[in-house]
Amino acid sequence: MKNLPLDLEKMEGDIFTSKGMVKAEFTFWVGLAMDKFYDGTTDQKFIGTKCSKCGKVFLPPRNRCGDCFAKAEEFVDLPGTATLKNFTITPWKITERRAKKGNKNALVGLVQVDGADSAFMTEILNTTEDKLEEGMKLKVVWAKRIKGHPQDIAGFEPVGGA
Amino acid sequence: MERIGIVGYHQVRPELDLQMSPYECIFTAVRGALDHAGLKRKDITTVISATNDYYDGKTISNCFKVSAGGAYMKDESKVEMDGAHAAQYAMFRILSQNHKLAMVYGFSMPSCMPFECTRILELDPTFDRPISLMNSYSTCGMQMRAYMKKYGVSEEQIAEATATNWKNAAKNPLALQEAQKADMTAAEVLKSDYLASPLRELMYPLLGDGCTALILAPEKQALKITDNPVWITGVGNCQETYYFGERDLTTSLSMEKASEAAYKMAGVKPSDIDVAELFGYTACEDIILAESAGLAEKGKGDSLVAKGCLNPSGGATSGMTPCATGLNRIIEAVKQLKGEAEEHQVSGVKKAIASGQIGFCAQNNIIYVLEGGN
Amino acid sequence: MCAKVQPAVISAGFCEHASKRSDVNMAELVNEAVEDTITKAGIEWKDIDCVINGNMPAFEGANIPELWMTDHMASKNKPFLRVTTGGTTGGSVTIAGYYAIASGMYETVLAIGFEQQSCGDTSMGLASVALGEFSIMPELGYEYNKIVSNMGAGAAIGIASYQAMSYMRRSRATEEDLARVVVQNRRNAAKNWYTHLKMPTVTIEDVLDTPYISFPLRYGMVCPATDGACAMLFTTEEKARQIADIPVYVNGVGSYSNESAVLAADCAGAGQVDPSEQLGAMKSAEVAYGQAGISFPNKEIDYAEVYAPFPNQELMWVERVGLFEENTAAEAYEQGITALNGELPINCSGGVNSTNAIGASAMERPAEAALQIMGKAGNQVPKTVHTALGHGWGGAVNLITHLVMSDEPQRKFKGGR
Amino acid sequence: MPLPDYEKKQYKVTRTMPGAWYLSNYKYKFNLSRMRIMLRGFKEGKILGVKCRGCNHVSFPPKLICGRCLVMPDQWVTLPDTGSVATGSGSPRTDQETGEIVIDPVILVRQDGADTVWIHNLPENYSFHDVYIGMPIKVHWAEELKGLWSDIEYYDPIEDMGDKINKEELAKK
Repeated sequence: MKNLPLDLEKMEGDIFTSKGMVKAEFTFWVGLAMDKFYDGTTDQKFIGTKCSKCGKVFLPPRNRCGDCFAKAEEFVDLPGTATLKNFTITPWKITERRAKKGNKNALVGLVQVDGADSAFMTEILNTTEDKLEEGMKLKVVWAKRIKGHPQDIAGFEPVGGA
Repeated sequence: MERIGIVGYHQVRPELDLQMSPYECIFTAVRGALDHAGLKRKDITTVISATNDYYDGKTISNCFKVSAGGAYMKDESKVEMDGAHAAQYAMFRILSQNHKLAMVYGFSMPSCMPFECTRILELDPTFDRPISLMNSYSTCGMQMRAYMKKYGVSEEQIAEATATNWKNAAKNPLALQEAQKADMTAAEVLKSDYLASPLRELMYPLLGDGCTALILAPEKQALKITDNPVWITGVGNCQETYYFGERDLTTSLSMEKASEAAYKMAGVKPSDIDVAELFGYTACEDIILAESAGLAEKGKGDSLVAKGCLNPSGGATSGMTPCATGLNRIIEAVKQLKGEAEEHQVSGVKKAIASGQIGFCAQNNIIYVLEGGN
Repeated sequence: MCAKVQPAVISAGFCEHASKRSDVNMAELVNEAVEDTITKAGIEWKDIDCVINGNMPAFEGANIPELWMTDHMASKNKPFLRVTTGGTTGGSVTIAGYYAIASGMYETVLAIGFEQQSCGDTSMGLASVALGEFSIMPELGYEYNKIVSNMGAGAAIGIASYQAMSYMRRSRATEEDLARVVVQNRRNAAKNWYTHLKMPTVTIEDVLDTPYISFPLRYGMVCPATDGACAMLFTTEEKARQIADIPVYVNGVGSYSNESAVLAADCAGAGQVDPSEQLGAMKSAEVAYGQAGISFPNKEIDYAEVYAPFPNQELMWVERVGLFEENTAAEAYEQGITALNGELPINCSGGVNSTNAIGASAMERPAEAALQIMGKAGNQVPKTVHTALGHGWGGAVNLITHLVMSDEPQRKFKGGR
Repeated sequence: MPLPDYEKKQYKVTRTMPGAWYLSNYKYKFNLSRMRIMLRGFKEGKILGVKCRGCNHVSFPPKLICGRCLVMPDQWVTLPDTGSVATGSGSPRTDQETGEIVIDPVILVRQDGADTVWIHNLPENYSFHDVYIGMPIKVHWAEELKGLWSDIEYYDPIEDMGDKINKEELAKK
């Protein structure tokens, strides 16, 4: 803690910069569809939802289809295999708290689970940068400690190992 | 649609660490715009601000800005998106004939906030946010990879466009000083570190503190105030889905729909457009947006940059001020139409477009068709 | 002055409000209200041209949250605006909906206000209004514990208690008068399907028995923190006639900002000396009535919904917006004029005092007013409502929204400027 | 006594995901040019307000921007050390020793000659029930003036001249 108060006469210029002091905390309800999804991840399987009109399958699930504005409340089980749609290699780790450049690269992939029409971002494990390729087949790697959290999905790795 | 005139504007030159308090900064821009148009505060009937609670670090960020924004006893509202969106709301108000002159300003101070962290707060809090893998860098990187792969565009081509942006910024007197790199080359861009491959550090814009104000007026008033107003003849706005995996990153659906609406409203064709001032985070995004707006064939957008008719001011590369960048683009387009753009003037500009965006990879785009002359 | 195109409300919908909607996430909560609105209106979601929404983002820790809610708001690939102005957010969104139609740019506009307060920390959210100011004060020699005690009374509840003191001094209203307002609201809320604090049997004594939260306001008098969402559908006069049985025309809007009360920017003196004076509200009301062609609001308005989280404010606002003579509101409440079957019913929905989902609250006021005109309100007044008022306030009691609605379109149409 | 319970609705409780907003990462910039002059005045025992040349509004503590005229006011005026209570509120706290709930008055002070108000306190243990709107008060300076906000420790209630006149008039009748 620096010495308070400030000596205005010794300050140069007119602008003084002070720091915020607090942190606000939030708890977000995930809703019934996502709750079911996390029930699934605790059992190490994927559960998505299916649009009642166009039949699109969403993973992570949501209860509405944006294209039809129809309910998507039918749950479907999905396999643990997936396709890599896009990827990037980044040393940056950005969280709610800070943006930090690490010294290790993370392989971040946009992964579409087989049978689903949506994709999500996750880490690609057990492979190297040069082996990544769009369209390659992946399979899920579950975390050691399962707790009904998105981090239950440790990441995806190439089918058949690196 | 009735034409809306842009009669005055002022941009506080962005700085990495601006020596002004937020209220002072807004005051400077608003006062400057009034002086530029030769108007008084009492002439303005409505004020629309574009600020963001998470950028300012306080709730109800417009609450204390009433005085500084000139909104005391005025019809005031806040659009929490880009400044360009606020301008659309001001247009609603003018066209409804309830209001005459409208002040629009966009403000933020990136030197006081962790901008990249506030973007994490935009994510779906039930899944994407706890993982925190989606951010400005990774999304821009994926967008660039998808675009390059689909159209066979090389990294050098993007780097060349990026270098042109930096060089253009050097000609722009209102660009961030640190962004004015007159001797930037593609090779230097390609030497910088990866943010998220293939996106490199020099491909991502610098953030600057600033505020931009714009005065809009209905046709009759605009002609009384100034001899050569610039007219907004068309506007289009569109928001596509958030779910990243369902979007085609090689193009911008929202820009396609928005520009279609704007061209229809203005009664112009994409080929009539002489200059485009588009707000893309990276040169690659600029190109994608320009292609989606119909200015170039898909995959050939980098020729626009080379020709100098896409972002002659440097675009967002010339200094990005969240909430004000869209307004800056409008002002640059206005300058081109008026022939006031000094060093970066493109000759013979009759019609221009300017755009603003929010969201990852331009999830929401807003585009204006601007025309000069009486 | 007159709008170019006459905007009309054809439908308004709500989701069920509660202190903790633990079964839905924010997007699903909003979706319930959107679904309710669209179904009631009997139109397709594709007919909506533009979506305008807002909430108070710092209360639930999500920046521009509608980005991920796009699909749930029936707004995929549509024009989209986000308008947020603190407590008045709902009202500002409603007004933006009005202008979007009045400008002639869009034909059907969906306006949405929402808040899921159980996700966040409301008191922290409110404190951050002036967090910057609080962080400089110790540097200038303001003792830290004084900031806590003085400014603790300076958040929304504090502003309300300053206002209450000032108002009670002016009008000689008593604490009992305040409690009476609370009782009327909570009992009304019990009859409305979606509200939060339903207390069909509450009495004045019950309210006066609770301890002070900040003098002269007691725990029993203040609004709850609610999860909820509200949506309204606007369209043009011609279209409204085709779609709705009784279209509700929005004839006047006003939203005039004053200097802030109690606190001001950069720790300077606050410009509103008397927070119960409310110049902004008076001007907003005057402009809105002028547009709607109303000269005697106390006679011509049949129903009013005012934004009053605290009972003293309800008494104050109804006077400031011209429904009652100055300092007579308390008497009117005592006589039952403002009750459900009274001459000028006020806040029959239960008001903000019973249900406060901040981003939605200021929208629920015009929404309820419109529903009363349509005859579809949850707690419908027995008399026929022709003209109704929806009001909202926010910020440091310096931002005001005001909407006048009627079952007839604007009488005086003076085209051109 | 608690209020009668309201009709609670029951909903299925789903999982929650944590989130946080680190306001500690934010900075806030202030322009202290006006505040500096006010505090210099405090050091000399003077109360300085700033007056806008356009609308003649005097603000104390000084503001940077006059919202009515949209200019930066720069004319300084010395204000008297008296003022009045514009409005007040009470913040309840629990007494450390007795455990009773005490209501401390918090007041909005309008310095005589100024058109703005600021939050301040009355002397310690001043009874809340004696505060009224329009109550005349006077600055209580600290023993040593340092050029800080704390130089004004609190406001002392002073004799209400209006009251006195009323009483004298009544006595005459």
